[in-house]
Amino acid sequence: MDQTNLHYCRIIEALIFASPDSVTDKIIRQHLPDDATYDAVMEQLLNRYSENSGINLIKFDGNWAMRTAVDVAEHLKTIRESEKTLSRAALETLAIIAYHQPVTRAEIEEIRGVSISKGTLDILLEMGWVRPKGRRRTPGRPITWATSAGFLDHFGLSQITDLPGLDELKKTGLLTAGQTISDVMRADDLSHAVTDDNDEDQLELDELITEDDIAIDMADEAEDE
Amino acid sequence: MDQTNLHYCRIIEALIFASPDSVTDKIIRQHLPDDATYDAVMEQLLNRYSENSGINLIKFDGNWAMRTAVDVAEHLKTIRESEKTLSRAALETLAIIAYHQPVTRAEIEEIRGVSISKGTLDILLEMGWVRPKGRRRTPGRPITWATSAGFLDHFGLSQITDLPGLDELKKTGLLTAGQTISDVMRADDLSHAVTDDNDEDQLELDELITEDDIAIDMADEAEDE
Amino acid sequence: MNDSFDDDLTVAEARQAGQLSLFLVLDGYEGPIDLLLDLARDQKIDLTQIAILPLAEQYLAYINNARELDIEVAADYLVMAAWLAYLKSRLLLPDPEPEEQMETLDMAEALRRQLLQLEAMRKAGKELMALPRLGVTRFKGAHQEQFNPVNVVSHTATLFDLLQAYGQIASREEASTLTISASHLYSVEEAVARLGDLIKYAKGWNNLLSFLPPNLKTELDHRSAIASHFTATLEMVRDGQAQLRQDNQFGPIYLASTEEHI
Repeated sequence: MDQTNLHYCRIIEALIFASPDSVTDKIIRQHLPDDATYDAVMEQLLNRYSENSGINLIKFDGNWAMRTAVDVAEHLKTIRESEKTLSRAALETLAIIAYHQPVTRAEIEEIRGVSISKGTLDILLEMGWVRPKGRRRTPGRPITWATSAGFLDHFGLSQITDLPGLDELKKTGLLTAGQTISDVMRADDLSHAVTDDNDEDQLELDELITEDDIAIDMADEAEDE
Repeated sequence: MDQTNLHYCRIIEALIFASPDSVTDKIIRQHLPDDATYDAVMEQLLNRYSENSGINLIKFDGNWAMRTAVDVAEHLKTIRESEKTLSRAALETLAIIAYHQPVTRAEIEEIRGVSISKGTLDILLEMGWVRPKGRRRTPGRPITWATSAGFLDHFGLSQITDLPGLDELKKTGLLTAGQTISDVMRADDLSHAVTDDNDEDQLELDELITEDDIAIDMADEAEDE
Repeated sequence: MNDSFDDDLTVAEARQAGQLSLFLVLDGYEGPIDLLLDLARDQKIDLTQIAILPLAEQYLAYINNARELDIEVAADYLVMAAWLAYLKSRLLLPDPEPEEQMETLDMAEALRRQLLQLEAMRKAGKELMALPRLGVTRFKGAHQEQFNPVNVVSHTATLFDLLQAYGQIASREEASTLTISASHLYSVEEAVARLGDLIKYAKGWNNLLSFLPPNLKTELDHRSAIASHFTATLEMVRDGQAQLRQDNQFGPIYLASTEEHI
């Protein structure tokens, strides 16, 4: 590598090193004279901080950062931060946003079958993992949510398509909108059954659970075993 | 270098990199099998982070640390910007401009309930997040303020209408006060303000607002102090 | 149905066998789908092959049990129960019309899909947390270089900061709109100024009411205007600007200027 590129390499190396929070492509380019130098320098640095180093240079969503290699993690236990545990609701919401993005609040609630409690999205926003991303062009123009660069950084992904099991999930069709229970519930005759004949249904409920029912349940269970 | 030493090199490299304080010799030796490995590994690392790198491995008082190379730091300091979190006042002013644009300084003060301290708009202008946008056709013909393309860029929005409305803020838990009819009314106002291309009462910017005018608007702030 | 003792015994047996988790508290569930998913897991088979009928029955049993134990059951659990009761009745229908049969299949399919979808997301969440996470298995460089302070200060704010700031402003504003609710009343000073102008153009005696301003929207506005204008006339009489006359008790009050104008 010639002296000029070495000079720029050292600058960019130091820049990324001294900025724990990742450096954007834009800022890096501001330190370099042209695109050719950028290409040469970044290739050189990627090479330097590869599997031969305990530090990896990673790129995610137009951001560069140095992060320790995963395989040396057990030697760094003393550095481990006390982990914030995410509530189940928050984790599910995060997963839905990650895999279904961009996704509206109503869609998240549809999948979870329960409304998002106040503060769940708040927590994810505060962690810097999700961000609002444009509005859906449907009545009411609801805001859609997506993951942020901070999400990629935290989970060690270089792009959203690297999400575990994403391809498999796509194949099953579970990530595309389909008929849900509430869709079916909205069907006219059914909503009639649910709302108007509510009392009858409650009565029916009371009658429904008999020993026979339990017996049937047990029989089914037994068969499954 | 043989594979075993490479393995230990990577561990110590990551350890020094990620440790909040400098790492003592003692701790480093705890991760290594014997003194010979210690000697080999530290020599290897000193070599790696030498004058060919933008990062130097330095030892002082039996402590090891990584620091930006001095000559590179010299270079970086001219371009490196010290980052400061936006002050509460600036943040609120920015938020009001974003949600109520185009908005005059007097209106911002009315909403915040306090006068804008000197330099608040100045900072926002300097950050390239707000811009003057024509004059209001009211007595005094005050300058109105709006957000700029830089604002959208920084906050990752594709258009200003991507900002969540009051209803949506409420659902994320960011808006906490009691919910009254006045919310609904204000939410209407808001969507009105944001969606309307409110250029009717704005005259063309270029011919109307000069640098002097902006200076005057800023100077007013000085008087408020 | 047998007596309750036998009932309890059956349930207890079932519970002991680990086959029915009837005594789980509803609070532990994140909604009806979550409960269904938990019950479905008890079937210990691939969710794609889940048997809908026993699942529906288990759910109904669970909810019914909760109701018998006087556990408050949230509305969405009951809506789901009603829906599953309906689905169950359809599944048990001996010879449904072809059209109804299709609808039943749709319902069962939607339920299956919903369970699969939530299960998939739950699994995805677990997989996410198992990724090499920052601060857990991957670490940032801890050293932040202390460069000599430069005059160029860049300010940063996250979208969260911005939204939070606006949320607080909006909350604050709401609070203030709630406290400052005083309505605008017609002040005596305003009335004096108004009458002082008007009376110069009034000839002879005029009913005080005719001097009231237009656009009094509410009854309160109207009464406050009468009160302030009457007080104003008293001030004007004291200052010798006007004379007042009332012919009988509760009768109209007349006002005339002391000076004659042309």
